[in-house]
Amino acid sequence: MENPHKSLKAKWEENRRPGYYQEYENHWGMVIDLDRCTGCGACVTACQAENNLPIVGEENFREGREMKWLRIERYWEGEYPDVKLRFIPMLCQHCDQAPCETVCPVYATYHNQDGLNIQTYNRCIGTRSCAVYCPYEVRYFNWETHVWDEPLEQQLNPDVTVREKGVMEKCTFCVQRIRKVKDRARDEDNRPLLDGEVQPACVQSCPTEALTFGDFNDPESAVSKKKHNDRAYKVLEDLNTSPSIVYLSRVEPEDESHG
Amino acid sequence: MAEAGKSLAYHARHEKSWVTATAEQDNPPTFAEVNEDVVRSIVETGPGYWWILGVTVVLTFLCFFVPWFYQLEVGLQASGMNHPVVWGTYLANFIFFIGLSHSGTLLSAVLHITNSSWRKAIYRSAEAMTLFSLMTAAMFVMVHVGRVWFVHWSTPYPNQMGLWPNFRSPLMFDVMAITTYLTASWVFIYMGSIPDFAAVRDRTSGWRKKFFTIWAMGWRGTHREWHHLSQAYTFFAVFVIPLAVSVHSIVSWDFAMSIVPGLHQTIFAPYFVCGAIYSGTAGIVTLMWVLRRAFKNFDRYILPIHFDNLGKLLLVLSLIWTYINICEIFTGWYSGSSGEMEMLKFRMFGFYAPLYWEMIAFCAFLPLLLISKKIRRNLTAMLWISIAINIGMLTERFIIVATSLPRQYLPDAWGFYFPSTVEFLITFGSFGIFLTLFLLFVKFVPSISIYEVKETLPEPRPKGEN
Amino acid sequence: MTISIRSALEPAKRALQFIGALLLGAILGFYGHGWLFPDTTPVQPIEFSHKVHAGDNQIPCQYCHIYARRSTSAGVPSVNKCINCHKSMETTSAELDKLFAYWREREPIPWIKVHDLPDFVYFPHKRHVAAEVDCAECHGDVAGMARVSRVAPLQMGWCRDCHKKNHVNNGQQCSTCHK
Amino acid sequence: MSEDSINRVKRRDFLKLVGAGSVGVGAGAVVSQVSRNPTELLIPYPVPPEEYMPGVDTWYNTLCQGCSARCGVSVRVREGRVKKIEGNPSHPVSRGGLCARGQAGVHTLYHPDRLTGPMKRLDGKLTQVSWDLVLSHLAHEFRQVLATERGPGVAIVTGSARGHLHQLMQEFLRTLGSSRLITYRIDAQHNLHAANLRSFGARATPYYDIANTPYLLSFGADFLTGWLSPVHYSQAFGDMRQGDGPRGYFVQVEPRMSLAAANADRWLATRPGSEAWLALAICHQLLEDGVYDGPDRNQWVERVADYSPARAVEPTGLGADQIVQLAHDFAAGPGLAIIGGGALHGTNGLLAATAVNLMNYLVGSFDRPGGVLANSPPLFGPEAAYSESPYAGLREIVEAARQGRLEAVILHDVNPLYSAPPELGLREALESVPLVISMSELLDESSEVARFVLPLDSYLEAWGDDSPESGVGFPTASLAQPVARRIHNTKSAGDFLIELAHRLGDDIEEALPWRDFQDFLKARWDEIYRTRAGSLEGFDAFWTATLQAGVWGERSAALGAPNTVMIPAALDDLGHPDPQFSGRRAEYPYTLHPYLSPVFHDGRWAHLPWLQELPDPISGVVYTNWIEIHPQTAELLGVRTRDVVEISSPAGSIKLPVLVYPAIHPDVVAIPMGQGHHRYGRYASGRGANPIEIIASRIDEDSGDLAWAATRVQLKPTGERIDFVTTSGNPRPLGRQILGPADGGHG
Repeated sequence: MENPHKSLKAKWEENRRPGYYQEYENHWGMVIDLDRCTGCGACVTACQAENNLPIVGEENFREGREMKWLRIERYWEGEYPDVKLRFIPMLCQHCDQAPCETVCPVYATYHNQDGLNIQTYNRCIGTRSCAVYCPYEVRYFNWETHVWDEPLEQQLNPDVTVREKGVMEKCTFCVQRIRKVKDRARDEDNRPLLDGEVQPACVQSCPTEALTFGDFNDPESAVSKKKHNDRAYKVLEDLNTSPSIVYLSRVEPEDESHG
Repeated sequence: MAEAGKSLAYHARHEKSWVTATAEQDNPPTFAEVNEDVVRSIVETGPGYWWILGVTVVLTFLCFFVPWFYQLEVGLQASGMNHPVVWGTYLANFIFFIGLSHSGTLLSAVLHITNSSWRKAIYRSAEAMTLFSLMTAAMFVMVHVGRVWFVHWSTPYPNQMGLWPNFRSPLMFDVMAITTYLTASWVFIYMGSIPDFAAVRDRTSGWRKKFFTIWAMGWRGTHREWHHLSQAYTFFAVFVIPLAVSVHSIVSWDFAMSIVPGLHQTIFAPYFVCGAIYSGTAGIVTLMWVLRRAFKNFDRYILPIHFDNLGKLLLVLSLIWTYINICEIFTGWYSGSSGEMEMLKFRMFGFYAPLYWEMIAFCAFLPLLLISKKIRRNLTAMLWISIAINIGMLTERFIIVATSLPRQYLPDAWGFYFPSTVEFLITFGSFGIFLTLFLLFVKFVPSISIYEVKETLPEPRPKGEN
Repeated sequence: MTISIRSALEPAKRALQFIGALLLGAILGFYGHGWLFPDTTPVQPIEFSHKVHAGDNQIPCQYCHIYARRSTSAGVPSVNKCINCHKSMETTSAELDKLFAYWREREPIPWIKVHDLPDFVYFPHKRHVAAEVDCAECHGDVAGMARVSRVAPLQMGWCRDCHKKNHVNNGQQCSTCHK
Repeated sequence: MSEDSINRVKRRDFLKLVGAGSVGVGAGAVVSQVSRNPTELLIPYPVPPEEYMPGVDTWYNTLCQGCSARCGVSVRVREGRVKKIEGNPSHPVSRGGLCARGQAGVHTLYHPDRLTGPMKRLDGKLTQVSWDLVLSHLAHEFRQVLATERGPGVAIVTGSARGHLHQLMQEFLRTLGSSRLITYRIDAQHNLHAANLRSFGARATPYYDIANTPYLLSFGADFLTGWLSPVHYSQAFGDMRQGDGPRGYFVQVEPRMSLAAANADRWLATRPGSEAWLALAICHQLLEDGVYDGPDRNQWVERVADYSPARAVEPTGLGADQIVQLAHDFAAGPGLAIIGGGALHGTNGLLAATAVNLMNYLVGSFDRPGGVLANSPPLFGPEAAYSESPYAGLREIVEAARQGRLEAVILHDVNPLYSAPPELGLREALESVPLVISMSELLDESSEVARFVLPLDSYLEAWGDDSPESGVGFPTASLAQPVARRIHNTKSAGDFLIELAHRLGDDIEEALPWRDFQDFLKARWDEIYRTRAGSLEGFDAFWTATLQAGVWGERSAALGAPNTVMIPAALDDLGHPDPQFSGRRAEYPYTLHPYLSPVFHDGRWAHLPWLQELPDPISGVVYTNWIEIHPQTAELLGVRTRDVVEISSPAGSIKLPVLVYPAIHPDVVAIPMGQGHHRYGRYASGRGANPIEIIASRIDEDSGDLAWAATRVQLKPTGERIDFVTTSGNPRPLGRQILGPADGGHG
């Protein structure tokens, strides 16, 4: 049942090296259900707490230099009184074909064994090209070396590097947590990871359980199942970056049935 | 020297152009006068020179290095860049200076292998311009990156970490291309100057003599040496041309290989190359005008015909440039994609619209004046047009960066960029660097090729013999 | 006839020699200083001798560095730990008096780090102990040192070589050590 | 020169070279010295604490204090320092989730501006003193208070004391012969409790089973951020949307689109305060349609006779058909109705809440999954919440102070000078009280009038417990434990009161015999153990088990009566549904709609930097607040976003920058609470303005609760601009397929 008129994308997909991530141990990915997401921002703060994101101050916000690996974008539709507000959490999509990876001259960003798009801070020289190449604009640059007012620095997470001025940073899917769980699994005579055992800070905190994290290589994982939901889509899919984050679009019931 | 002149003259047939060149003036300078004039430009230094040099040096220090060190201290927050506009003025200037560097060497090389002798009076300083604008551009890479103290990581060299740069990265190609081009241009200009170093060596004394002795590398002007020189020179001329083209194509890929609306353009490579040669040629015109003014008797070598020829070239380039611009806008509009449309809207009618239209006026319309020979021969007009063109080109580089990045795919992440004081200062100061280098150049290198000019002159008559 | 560089350089001979000497000196100075005054063997607040403890008395490393097996950091024994033994044995010596002074004050001993990795490096002792890497492989023959000194360069290339040699799983991945 | 002369070096030259060389050596040495890494120290504990292991996390379960919901949290501690707070998965309230406030709670411990020691006001200036001094001083003063007349001259106002801390305070006051213990929070849902008390005579907030409801009709209840138990009900919302059952339809009725409304399938902008009308009209329609045919039907029919949808059109601003449709859908659901926010805090709040209860009752939504479930009352903790309104308590205090019947007031973790309308005159009242003690973590507005400012433990350093007021459907109680060593010279309220009691000596000491608060807690929990959890052998086992789990509960316990009956009298003598407002419409054309900020809630934690830097979910604004006005209004006033307007009400006036807001009723202007602190640490001070300052001190006569949604205001453009920061770029998706294959997406 070959479809003769298949899209270029489809053709490309099948000529592409099969199982992009098979060479890696996992293909970590996330499913974000916009019908559950309320835009409350718990994930944003959770991320800030977990990953040593600096307190940049109002001036930096004004300059457009906030540091939020995970931001919530809001879009208005319609006019009063039928106005609608929609939220979409935007974080690094850990693309299979990440544009940022090809441009970095020093390999500071690349795909690691977990199939993550990793940023190696201490290798970064700060050309900022990755941020330009990223269509999701989820890469954030350290315009200065941030300091914490005493004794706030005591909260800093020892498992995450504190970045200095001049380096790029972004969502890592909380790689330190993935490591920790893998480490544990290894101690327990190398058992395989359980689905849902690894949870990035945002996923863990989400009060509405809108975020699901897991391994797309494992067909039984929650994310693999949700991926086939008919609401599933990927943001800016036509750019062919093949992101690892699947969004489930929000349900818009026909209002006629209800008053 | 005279014989030397003949020997190379023998290799390059130029009688025709010689006629055109000499037709300009009733009494062409004799060989002796050439030597005197050029050597004078080196040894005789009036207070005016010192003043200008002083000013440029101070300007370079205050406007470039002081702000830069400040930026190194506090980080790039000193610039106006932000999220999502992470590239700004620095990169724009980088491209501009790379552009300026074109046509110096490129033009000289092309004209050399096409035996167009009118190049001979101007090519030396043109090549110098290439060299120095490349250096300035390189400085901007340093200013641009976040951690310049690790910038060497972008070059492939064996290290204990066992790491290599990313050979897929256009920025990586950049580093390669620019260093190669810089080296090649350096060798090219140096090689071409050896006989002149020798000439100056023989006419100066004191430390200059020592200095030029070193640079002349014991040039004795034997037939064999001339032979080697002319062959090597021609080889390099051929070698440099594809290099020059590649350099700016690669620079353009830094942009074109991204998927940012407004940067993701297949036409960018030819666009940048053409733009580069365009601004470069304009740069040469400005430069010639200055040299002609600065040094006594140079108006005997830099002739209106040179301006005329360059004027024609400029006209052609401006037409190509305009054409490519139209293509770019059309493809953007024809794609109908929201991203492209919003970008174009912002570029042509947004905050930076005045700059955009200024660019169009300066680079697309103004040069059309060059269609008239009168204007091409009117040096002042040429000066102003050439300056206008380079202003236009500088704005073009800026607009490419500053109007594309703020209008990317996710509307919620749209932003805005305006350069900070530091950025303005450094931009200003960078011209200081360029000028300083050039001012030093005219005192250490014959800024007009003595021997090649001689080729364009009539054989010395007995009475002119010295 | 030949084009002679030497004759060309002749006038600059002096200057060149001068510069040469300067550079040579600088190189000498740089490495000489490192060689004469190495920072690999800091003087500790208490002259604690691993030679006596680990060497002569054969105390196993992990008797004091108790966390190495279970945690990223090997851990330095608490003052308490020292006292436990020394309240009964070897109770008199100049160095031990210092120790008891700390103990009386309930003050920690400010040991100087000998093996100091940058903050952006994640090094788990646990993994390496589990992989049965001998402590000496990185720390050298501590049992023979009166004053501990760093023998390994502790540089990235050095880590990677070892990982290569032992075919460590993902041993070459950035994010294995940098997070 | 000749060959050899090049190679031969003269002596002078040689010396020169040597000189050059040595200079080089010096330089090289210096470079290598400065390029060395600074030496780092290894500092072990002299005596390592229990279960301490460097580089390994320890997790402790405790209770969040961000709002009155009291989520159970797990705290990650590493090398004795608190690193992160996460929801406790085994806790029935949070079930593993946690809101932004809860996450930011870490900084209550590490806030740079925390009070580091007790302070006494000496000739107007606060000066550090020792606890010992404070206690002896206070003991002395209290003895005098008691000496004068061992009467009700002492009052404690608390903002957060719940569970047994609340009981301890009661005990303490009782021994002093006073009963003035007021729990004041502007976000208290008193009318809701009162209405339930009226309707069912039960001292318990029912459990609203949002998770399983097919049709949710919410009257201004922003249950996603600030209603009863935000995290718990957020989870419920998620399950309602994409749980196992069919997707529930959700309608939000309120004058301004809140976060809940933004997430609703339908938002109906009604006139402010008209919720009571709407609810009654729907009840009317339901009865008319014969949806309800219980024995007490007629009693209800006559009670809602006057409120036909047709008559509700004018006050609500909705069409009669819309109201009828709502009623049909609600009946068809069958629906679940909840009420909160402004709807609950008008002058008719109690009536509205009761009417909403009736709606649920009429469609038989009680005791049915997806409806209103009977709930077990809290095992312990403040009962007052149900009977008497906190605001009434405040007014009583003011009254007493005016009459000079108040000798001492202890403000515990409460900031009434910020969170109560100034019109109440609390400041003057407190200034007239001889002894005011403020216990807080930071210097705040209220500590300005205090003679003693006592530094409180962060909740991460203190003991505590709670039995969730909003309930989870079964009896449960949680313990809070210190997860980190004190970093400043602070005390917990419990310890302080007990120590003070000991200083006071004799009978008071006997009344509070416990060593410290933990001791007291254990004593109390021992009762719970004996009465309920006999299963575990030994109290200590029970105690440690509870500490480890962070919570104890009885899922098995049977829930209230199988079929709840609503008392018809509940609707009687509740006044008219028409809302009353302070300020004449002519003079003050707009209704002020203050709302609990989704980020700061009532502003108690506005001093936490992470919250200041969390973009407002709806506007994306950081570090300040604003006034939301309808585009029409903006046009009328000729102002644009960021233009500053002066907002004046009969009670006062403030200035705020405008945010032109596309989703608000034209007659309404809305201001988020939580900002506008005058002094509350470096991150919160001087940001925006506090809407409570211009709220008239008007109450719902039926319940005595503050009607903070019953003030009218006028707007005056000032010509100034405040360039507040929003992280939002272009507000429209431009059809770029961002929100779904076709924008918005379709199920």
